[in-house]
Amino acid sequence: MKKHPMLKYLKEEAAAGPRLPLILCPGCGAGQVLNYALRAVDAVIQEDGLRKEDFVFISGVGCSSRLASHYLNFDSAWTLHGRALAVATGALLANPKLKIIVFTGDGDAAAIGGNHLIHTCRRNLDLTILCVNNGLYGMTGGQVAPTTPFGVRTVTTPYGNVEDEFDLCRLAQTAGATYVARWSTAHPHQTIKTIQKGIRKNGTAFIEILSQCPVHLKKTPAEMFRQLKKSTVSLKKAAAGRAGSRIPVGEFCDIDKPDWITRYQNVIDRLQSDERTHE
Amino acid sequence: MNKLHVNAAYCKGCLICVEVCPAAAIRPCPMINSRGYTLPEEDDMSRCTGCRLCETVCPDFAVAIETDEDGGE
Amino acid sequence: MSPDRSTDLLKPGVHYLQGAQACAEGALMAGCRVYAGYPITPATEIMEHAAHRLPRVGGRFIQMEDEISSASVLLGASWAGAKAMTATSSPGFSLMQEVISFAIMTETPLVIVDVQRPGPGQGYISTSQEDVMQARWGHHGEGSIIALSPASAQDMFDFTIEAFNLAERWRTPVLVMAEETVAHMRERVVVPPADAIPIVNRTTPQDLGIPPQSYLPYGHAQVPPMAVWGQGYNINHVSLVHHADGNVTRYNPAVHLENVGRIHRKIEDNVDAIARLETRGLDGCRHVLICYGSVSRTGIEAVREAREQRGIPIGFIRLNTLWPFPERRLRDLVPEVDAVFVPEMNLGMMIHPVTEALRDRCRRVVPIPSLGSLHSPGAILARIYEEIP
Amino acid sequence: MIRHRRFEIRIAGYGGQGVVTIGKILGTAFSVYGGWNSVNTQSYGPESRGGACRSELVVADGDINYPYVRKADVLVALSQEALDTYVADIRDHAVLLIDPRAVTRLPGTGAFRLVRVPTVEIARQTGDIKCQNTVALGALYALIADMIDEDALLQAIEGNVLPATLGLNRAAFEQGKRYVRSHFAVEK
Repeated sequence: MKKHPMLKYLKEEAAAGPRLPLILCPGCGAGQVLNYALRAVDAVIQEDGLRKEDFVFISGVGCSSRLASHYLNFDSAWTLHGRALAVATGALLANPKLKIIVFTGDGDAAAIGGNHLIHTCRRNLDLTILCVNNGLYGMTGGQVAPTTPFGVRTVTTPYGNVEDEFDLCRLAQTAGATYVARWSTAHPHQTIKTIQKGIRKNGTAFIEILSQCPVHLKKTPAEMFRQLKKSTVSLKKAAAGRAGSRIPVGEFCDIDKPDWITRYQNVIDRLQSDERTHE
Repeated sequence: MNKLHVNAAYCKGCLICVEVCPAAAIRPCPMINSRGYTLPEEDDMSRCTGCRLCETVCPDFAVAIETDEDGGE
Repeated sequence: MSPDRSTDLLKPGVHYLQGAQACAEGALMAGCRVYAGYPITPATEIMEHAAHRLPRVGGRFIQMEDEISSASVLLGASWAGAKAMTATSSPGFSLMQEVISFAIMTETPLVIVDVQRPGPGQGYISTSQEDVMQARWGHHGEGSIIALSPASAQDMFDFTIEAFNLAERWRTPVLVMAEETVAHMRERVVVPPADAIPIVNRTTPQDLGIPPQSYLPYGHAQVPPMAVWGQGYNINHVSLVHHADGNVTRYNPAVHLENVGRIHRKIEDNVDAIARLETRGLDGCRHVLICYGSVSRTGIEAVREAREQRGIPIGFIRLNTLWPFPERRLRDLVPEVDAVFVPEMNLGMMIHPVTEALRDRCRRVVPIPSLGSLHSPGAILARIYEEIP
Repeated sequence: MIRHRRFEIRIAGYGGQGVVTIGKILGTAFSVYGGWNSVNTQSYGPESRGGACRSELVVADGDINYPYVRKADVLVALSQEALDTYVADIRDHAVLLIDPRAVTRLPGTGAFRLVRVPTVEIARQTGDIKCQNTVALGALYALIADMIDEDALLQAIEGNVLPATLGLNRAAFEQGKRYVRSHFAVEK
């Protein structure tokens, strides 16, 4: 039987037994994001002459963070709730050659890890952040998240959400990320291309992927997939005032500026040249 | 003719593959399997263009399209 | 002379350093090349010195947005192959407990220095030993910890090196439970030639000839060899209860017991190899004073004066290592005595394991508490004289 | 002066007078170049910013256990507040080194040897009032010269001041030392 092409990057079997299928619920968008991310990595490996061992996947806690729990046949870590970006910062400082991809969710990145998200973007650390936004806390049972729209009922907003949601892309852009884009699981090709671009970007790439939680939103995966497509609109159309209630998708920014490691290396080089002058 | 492979151990029957197929080459299987899932199955594979969108969107790495090129390998 | 202007590691010889500087220099000497921290009095001097020195030895320093992220940085840095450290003070140490727990479970070598200040709450910014129980019991879940207790600027240098060595040897987080007293005092620090300083590096699967396909990230030995990211071992660090291969799919209590039991035992079974203590005048003593950290400086003075002034047969023990607690060793050292005095800069914390260890060896255990300041020798002496008229 | 087993120096003033630097220099001189042990500590609290400031040095020819000053053998007071705060904690016959411009009220009783040095004035004449602390250091050195070589102090100064200010600090040290040597009998 022919196997799915991306299974070459996953640990199907290991000493203690099978690891697949993914723990995620049927039709969960996080699995699709893993599929897209692996395709992007596959393309970068083939096109840029990188090795598989140059890549590291790091996640926090939540549905999307399970992607780096133990399935990947890559160096990886499934870390603390909200702290994936701080852990990734450490790995980058220790070995800037690593291509680090962070799987995070809206709760992980915007609530408990919100401060780390802001500062990671501000520092322009060379990380690729894939934020799977399903608008709620899935793993703990569908509670309200910072990305849940106003008025939506969840188990912890039984009378409707009284708060407004975060626009994570605008947040990342304002905080200083050099590459910011939003797509949805219903935009497979755009998402894959965008992740490739993010990996190649020398600086913080924040990529938000709107995703579906068929379980807590009580719709079939196919319905949700269709709905995601309908509820999004290109940034260009949105800019022309034609978005309505639709969510803009596309590239929010793609700028060039030195990343943290480059600037710090400049300091190291300056100190060494000062020292040589003194000798 | 292209062939649809479904890994029954991994597939959770979300049917997003059926949803995205631009050629309507695959369909939900009328039977529910032993794990309670409705898996995709071939409908009219003569319509399959080998675009592999079903593979690309699969959240569970469960479906694969075999084309003549694969057979030739 | 000033380490601030050297471009390399601290040169062998005599230096005059603040404990905080000695700590940062010890870290560099041990091979620390990533430092992450967040400012907090009275630990900030360690961070400032690290900021100054890391780029000069080819390392990287980062000031993070809080203590949680500072400690989290160490995890990623360690997995990517660096030795990494942070320093904080008590309120920040509280914030780091989740990371410590995580590091224990993922068996990640890293070093956290806690320059203790008194609490609770903001308390004050003076000296303290109020976190010694938090060091052992502050993290959620099981798993032992290694915690050292320096008493001088020289110790701040030596113990920080030792902390890195222990972290690498036992693949575990190690705590240096410093105090404001030792972090801020300036003293002579003698630096031996680099080749006379033992440096331990973690055992890798390559060291043991284990190829990637048969590597078990949590297997092979009581202290598993640790692969470094980027070398093809596809190592996945995971803190959910896991099998030796890192698989987390099939939880069962037996696997849990095996997993966490080993992590606990690798420290506790090796307490004699890990823990150190210093003794004076235990032969024929009728009483003993047990202390640690800067209190041991005052304690030895009080013991000397009690012996000289009144001929009281009192011995002295300093716990250089707080955890794992050397219970068996303590029982071997202490004969049948009358009183055991335990001066501490808290209301009585290490007195508990001391009492448990010596419950049938002595008639009474006497706490000598102090909050926010180092006991004067006179204060300890007065308590001894009160108890032994 | 007798070679004490333990000798305690306390320097007090307000923030910005370089009190902490004198402590560092003295400690370095004693421990690195002088063959003694020493522990240098400083007052530590939010109030030390701009407010009261204190630096202490315990010197001994053996181990120093308790690191803080209990009864000072020398108190250098560069402000009235410093004198008022610490004069009670000096040993009998201790040396009290003060700047008479800053310290005008002295305790009526007590067995101490008073050494008045106009540190600010000497510093101004030397070139910069910022080197008041090294003037005081030179004066202090003249009083404890039997414990330590001048060279040890000069080396310690070199390691603890900015290279650009080294000449000025050396001159200030010299002026402070000379002042005490030429006025010592008068002050006594």
